[in-house]
Amino acid sequence: MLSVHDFHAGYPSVPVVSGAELRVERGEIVSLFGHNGAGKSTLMKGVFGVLGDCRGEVRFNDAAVAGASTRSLMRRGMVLVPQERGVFPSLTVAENLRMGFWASGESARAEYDRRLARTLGYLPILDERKDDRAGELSGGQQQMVSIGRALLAGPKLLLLDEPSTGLAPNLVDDIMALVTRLREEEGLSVLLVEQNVGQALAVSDRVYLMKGGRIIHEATPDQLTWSRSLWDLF
Amino acid sequence: MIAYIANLGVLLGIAVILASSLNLMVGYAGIFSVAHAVFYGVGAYAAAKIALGVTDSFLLATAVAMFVSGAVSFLLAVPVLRVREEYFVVASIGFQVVASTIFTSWHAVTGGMGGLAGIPPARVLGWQLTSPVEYLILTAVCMVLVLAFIAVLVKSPFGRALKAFRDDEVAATALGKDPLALRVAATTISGALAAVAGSIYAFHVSFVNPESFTLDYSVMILAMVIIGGAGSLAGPIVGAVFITAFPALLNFIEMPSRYVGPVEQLIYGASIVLLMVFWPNGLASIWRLLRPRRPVQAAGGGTER
Amino acid sequence: MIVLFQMFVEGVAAGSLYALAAVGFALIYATTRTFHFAHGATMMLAAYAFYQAVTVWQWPAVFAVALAVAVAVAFGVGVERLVYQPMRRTDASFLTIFAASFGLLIVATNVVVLLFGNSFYSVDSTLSRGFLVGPLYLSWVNLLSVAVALVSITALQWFMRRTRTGVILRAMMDDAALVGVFGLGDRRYGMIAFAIGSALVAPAAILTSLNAGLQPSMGALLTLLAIAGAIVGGIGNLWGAALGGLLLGIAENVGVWQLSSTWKPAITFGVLLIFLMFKPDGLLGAATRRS
Amino acid sequence: ADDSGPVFKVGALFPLTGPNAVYGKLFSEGADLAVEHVNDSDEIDGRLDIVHADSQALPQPAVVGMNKLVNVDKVNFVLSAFSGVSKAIAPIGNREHVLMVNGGGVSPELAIGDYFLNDIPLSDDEVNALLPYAVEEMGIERIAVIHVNDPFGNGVNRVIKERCAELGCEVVSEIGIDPSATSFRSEAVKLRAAGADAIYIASYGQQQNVIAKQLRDGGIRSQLLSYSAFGIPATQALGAADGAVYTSEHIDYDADELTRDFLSSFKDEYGEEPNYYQVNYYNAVLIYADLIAHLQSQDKAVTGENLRAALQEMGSFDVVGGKISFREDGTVRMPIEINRISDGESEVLETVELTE
Amino acid sequence: MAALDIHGLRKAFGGNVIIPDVTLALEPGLITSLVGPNGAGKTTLFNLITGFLRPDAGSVHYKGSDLVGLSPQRVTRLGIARSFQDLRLFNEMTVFENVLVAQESSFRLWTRAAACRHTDAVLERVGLADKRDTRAMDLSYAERKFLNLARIMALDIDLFLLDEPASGLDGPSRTTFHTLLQSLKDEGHTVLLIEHNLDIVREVSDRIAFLNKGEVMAFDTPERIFANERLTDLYFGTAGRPAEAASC
Ligand SMILES: Nc1ncnc2c1ncn2[C@@H]1O[C@H](COP(=O)(O)OP(=O)(O)OP(=O)(O)O)[C@@H](O)[C@H]1O
Ligand SMILES: Nc1ncnc2c1ncn2[C@@H]1O[C@H](COP(=O)(O)OP(=O)(O)OP(=O)(O)O)[C@@H](O)[C@H]1O
Ligand SMILES: CC(C)C[C@H](N)C(=O)O
Ligand SMILES: [Mg+2]
Ligand SMILES: [Mg+2]
Repeated sequence: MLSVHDFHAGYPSVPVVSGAELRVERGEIVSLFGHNGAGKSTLMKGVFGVLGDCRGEVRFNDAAVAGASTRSLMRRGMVLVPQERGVFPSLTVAENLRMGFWASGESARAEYDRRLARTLGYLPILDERKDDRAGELSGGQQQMVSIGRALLAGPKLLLLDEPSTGLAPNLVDDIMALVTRLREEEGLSVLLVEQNVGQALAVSDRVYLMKGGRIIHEATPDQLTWSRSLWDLF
Repeated sequence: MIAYIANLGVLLGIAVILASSLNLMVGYAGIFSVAHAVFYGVGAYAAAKIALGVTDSFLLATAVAMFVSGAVSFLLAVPVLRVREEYFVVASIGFQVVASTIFTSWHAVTGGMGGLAGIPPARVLGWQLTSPVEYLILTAVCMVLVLAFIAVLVKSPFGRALKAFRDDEVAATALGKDPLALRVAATTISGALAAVAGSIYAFHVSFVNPESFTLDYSVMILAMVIIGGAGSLAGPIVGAVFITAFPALLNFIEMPSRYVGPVEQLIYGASIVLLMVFWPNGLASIWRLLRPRRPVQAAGGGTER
Repeated sequence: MIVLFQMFVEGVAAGSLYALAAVGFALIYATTRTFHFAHGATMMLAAYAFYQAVTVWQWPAVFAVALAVAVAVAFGVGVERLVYQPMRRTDASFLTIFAASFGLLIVATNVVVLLFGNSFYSVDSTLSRGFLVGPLYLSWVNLLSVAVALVSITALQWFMRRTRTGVILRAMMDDAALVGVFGLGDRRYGMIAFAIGSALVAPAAILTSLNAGLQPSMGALLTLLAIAGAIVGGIGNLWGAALGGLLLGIAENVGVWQLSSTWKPAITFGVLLIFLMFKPDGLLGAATRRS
Repeated sequence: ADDSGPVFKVGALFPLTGPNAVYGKLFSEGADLAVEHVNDSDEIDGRLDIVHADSQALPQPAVVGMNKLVNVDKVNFVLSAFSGVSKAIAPIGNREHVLMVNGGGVSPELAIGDYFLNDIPLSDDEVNALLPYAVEEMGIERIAVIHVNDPFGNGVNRVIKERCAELGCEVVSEIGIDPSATSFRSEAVKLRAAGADAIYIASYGQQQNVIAKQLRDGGIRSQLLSYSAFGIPATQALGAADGAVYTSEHIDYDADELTRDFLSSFKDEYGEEPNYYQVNYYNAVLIYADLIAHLQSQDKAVTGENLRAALQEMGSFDVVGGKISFREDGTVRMPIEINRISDGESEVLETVELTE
Repeated sequence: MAALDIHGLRKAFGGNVIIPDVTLALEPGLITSLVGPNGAGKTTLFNLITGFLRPDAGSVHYKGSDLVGLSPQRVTRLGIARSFQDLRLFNEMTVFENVLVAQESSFRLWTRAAACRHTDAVLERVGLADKRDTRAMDLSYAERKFLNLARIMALDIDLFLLDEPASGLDGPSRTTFHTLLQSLKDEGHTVLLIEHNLDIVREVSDRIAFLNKGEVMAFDTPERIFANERLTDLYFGTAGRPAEAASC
């Protein structure tokens, strides 16, 4: 689904990620762990084509997409839920969701209705408040909008950057459940960044550890839970 | 030629004082004012009134001018209290327009469009100034004093508090800083300093009327600050020199007189645009390029850990 | 009393044009964060294009109007593409963009001075002649001002609510960077905003040249009124901007009812100042987000 | 005549750019022609040279220009124009002893004297000639004044009010406008409501044309009145100004040899009839030449002080239109013409000789 | 006497009553956590206490005076400081300046040496001494969070209101944070903390106030709160059950 090889990313004159190697198979949930500032967000944004200075190989769905624009990536089914939760405060919740749909390049009304119904099914709070301005929602509710909007883009691969930040614990549970359900029902692949290591481990198939801008280790959740030495790396 | 250069020098000094005092608001307090010409004007009128009616002592007239102009800028600070940034830009435009109208319409005090004419030459500590060169020296001394004062101010706790407000008003408030008091102080000081320029102008040109204190000129002063680089000491100086001296340089291009004005303005406008596109941090950043750099801080310690 | 009412009518007519300019400014500012001080220059260029077409080349009015709109759009889109976009890519600050915009205003004005000279031109037309309707003097220029403003602003309202481009533009008003994360807000949208915003001053350009004639400095005041209108309305609120523009027009004309005309600008901007003090976020602006 | 002799610089503070550049052009034509004629003659030892500074018809640039003329070019004679300009530079000239002659501005406040002279009658005279005519011959009782808010406009407005009070006509509305205003919507409404028989436009240049046009567009049919500024081609040709009545100085183009020579050489040079502005500045330069000649004949240096002394000694000068002499306050007395614009041309309705 | 006494506080936004009635008394010298679902009104409550919002009704008593109607800066000067969910650092200023500006009086022309010493001490304490001259915007995420704390610690403050100060922090940083909080408490300060991360809440809290739909549903010790099944269903989810708590 996604494979990243010898990938470098950063900000103008600030190299952050260097030589990253990473892979996500179809229907797989892969977690990326690392300390604050390890470069997790930078890696995700780099892959997603939001940053300018990136080098390396990125394959998505067997096509080389390094340097491809965000626009074309979204159309191919790669969707990012950024860390800084971002909604458009003066647009209604429904309009926020529609933005996601458009980003996928679809325009068929039927497809929109289908995705909307499905998303609102997962996130019923949004249905209740769909005509409210998103800016009036609380922090956590806005995070829901952000995730819902990504779902409307019809993702095949979802890049989730710390979705649990600022969410009440039960909502974090819900999100994790949602992720697993999407994987099962639609074969969705997920690349997940979380500080909430415990909860993330519970849903992941594989795990990468990141440090100082490099991916330093790859493991299964079981290995990680039992291996003291890996934890010490942190 | 000497006279010509001395005249230009005086105008330059005036521009430097205006731009530097405005920079206190724009660059340090984050108040984008397009009304600086008002304080310049109030200072000029006040000095002119004193010179015409009371005494030709430059020091006394300037002191009064600073006081009056400081008081007027204190008035401007009332809207400052309530609005920020873009809103303040417009509030200050409003203030400027209203002030311009008062300059033209309050005949009894300002002489209307006709202005106040026949201001006597300045006397400084008993010394009567006559030649342009003497005015140039006076201007230079005033300019250095104003700049030194500003330099001390921005490095002081007061300047630091202003910068905090500029960066994040809400956080500064939450730290117990009083936004009103700080901004009013910055605005008042800035207005009073502009009056120094006004006073020099009134004595030097011996005439004041509303045309020198228009919105256009306010925008021009703001442009000096931005083009030079807001928030640094050198910025406004460089900007003022550029904006004042540039048209004078263009004077040396030979062309039919009908085209001189527009072509000069055209080149001038175009160079502002180009500068902003290719040199957005202001002309003064050239200083920073020349100065030996401090060791570069690794931006973000995350990668090393 | 009828005088007051007549002045009100003039105010509504003038205000309609200010409303168009204010909406254009607000749209450009809110979507691209460009404090487009040269907005009035767009109007001036369109006016001169119209004059050239109608008076010098003797084109039929329809084509002249089309040319005016085309020139306005071309200038707006041109400066966005060539000046503002490169600046935004380097994260230029509010002030830097303001200065560049100021430079553009100077350039545009002086190009016109070089081409047309500094003198005043008027466009002869019967549209500016007044006629009596009951006790009121009306003119086609006045009626057209109101009608064009109503139609354009309603159309824009519809466009922003109902079309995809419109919603994306509104999203840009909230957070242009985030729109970029969706791969939606590419360069085109900034240009669309400039195109629409600039086209909106074309009616002001044409109707003002019929009514008050042309001179190179004609755009400067309109810029101020547009900015003021947009701010009175509340930043990011297009309908507020329209209302703001209208109010300024009315204040300007009704304000001199008992006062000398020389106080006109002071009245307009004095109202603005007082207004800002009591309603610092504008007419329809959202309450300041504080924490 | 004599290229080797001294050069006397005539400073000229005219609007070369801006909305009033049309006047600057007229003034320069008059002054240039005079310089040419003086240099072609043997009247003075040396020659004249004009140094221009752009006043834009505004006081502030004018003061900058005046300072330059005085400090850099070291002139001792300056041609001034426009009331605001003249009022602003007069104190400088008086202080620095520079003789100044104004041939365009007509504000009553220009009766300054000392080194400041006018060879154009001021608007007290124009108004004094016009109002009795308007009241008696045109049956005008209610007058509205729309005037620029500058030394000229405010001065004229004051004179009209004073004079009207004496004559028994009524000033029903006085509207001050900004010198840069171009839209007169609400002013038209007010003027219409005032119900005046006549509207006196005290503006100049492009603005007076715009006012006339917008008043007519606004449905105002009242008689338009104005003063010498209406004598520029653009206003004469303006449809909206048709029928307007305005005053100007009267020049007798058949007065003497000098005048007739001027008329023919002017037509040769510019291909059209001269206008009083051109005459005034032509005359101003002639006066300067006469003063220089007078000083040279007495072997005195040509300084500002000496020029002024010579002025008082000589008393009167032969210029285009006859003899001219200045009163103590620096003003002149001339007959005033009352003109009407019809079909793009001016016709003289009456010539008024004012008495002291 | 309570360190802070909130009584009958009420706030509505355009007809929506967000906080119908909050009454809460903080015990001096303790760390109280304010937890509750998203949108419960926690941040709003902070805004009401510190003068950023004006309550529709109710009172907030602190050291005998009512805070309602005071401006934010007045509240701070009385001895209550808050941090923000979204940090709000002075980005263009250095770490040192960020802290220095907080404690010195704005209207002087010279910086006192004592203020500098105090600033350095605070930086030492939060572990930012080596970043003293770095601009705030160049700091890493965790460093920014600590600078945010340092800034209000430099003030002469009794009561700290912290809005999600530890969200997004990794394990080691969290430990540092915990130590800091503990030391504040040891010095006798009172802390009100908004936090969603239950590990942190469990580790540091002396009391927990549970806010739901703008009402305090429970105010008790952590043990008793975590044992309350109703709250667990409403809020804590799986993480609330001790048996399944993650072990990091
Ligand atoms: N816009 C930026 N410009 C320059 N440097 C940046 C920028 N954003 C982040 N950095 C730096 O890049 C490094 C990696 O940041 P990144 O956000 O990728 O870390 P992260 O692993 O996602 O951490 P966290 O857990 O805090 O989200 C940090 O050192 C940070 O300071
Ligand atoms: N300015 C406002 N206008 C309208 N509603 C608002 C406003 N501010 C907050 N609200 C509403 O008040 C409720 C409480 O918001 P608040 O930010 O206090 O929640 P919170 O408890 O801090 O939640 P979170 O943990 O998600 O940050 C939310 O439902 C929100 O929609
Ligand atoms: C030349 C004239 C138009 C000058 C004008 N009348 C004035 O006095 O200012
Ligand atoms: Mg991150
Ligand atoms: Mg919150």
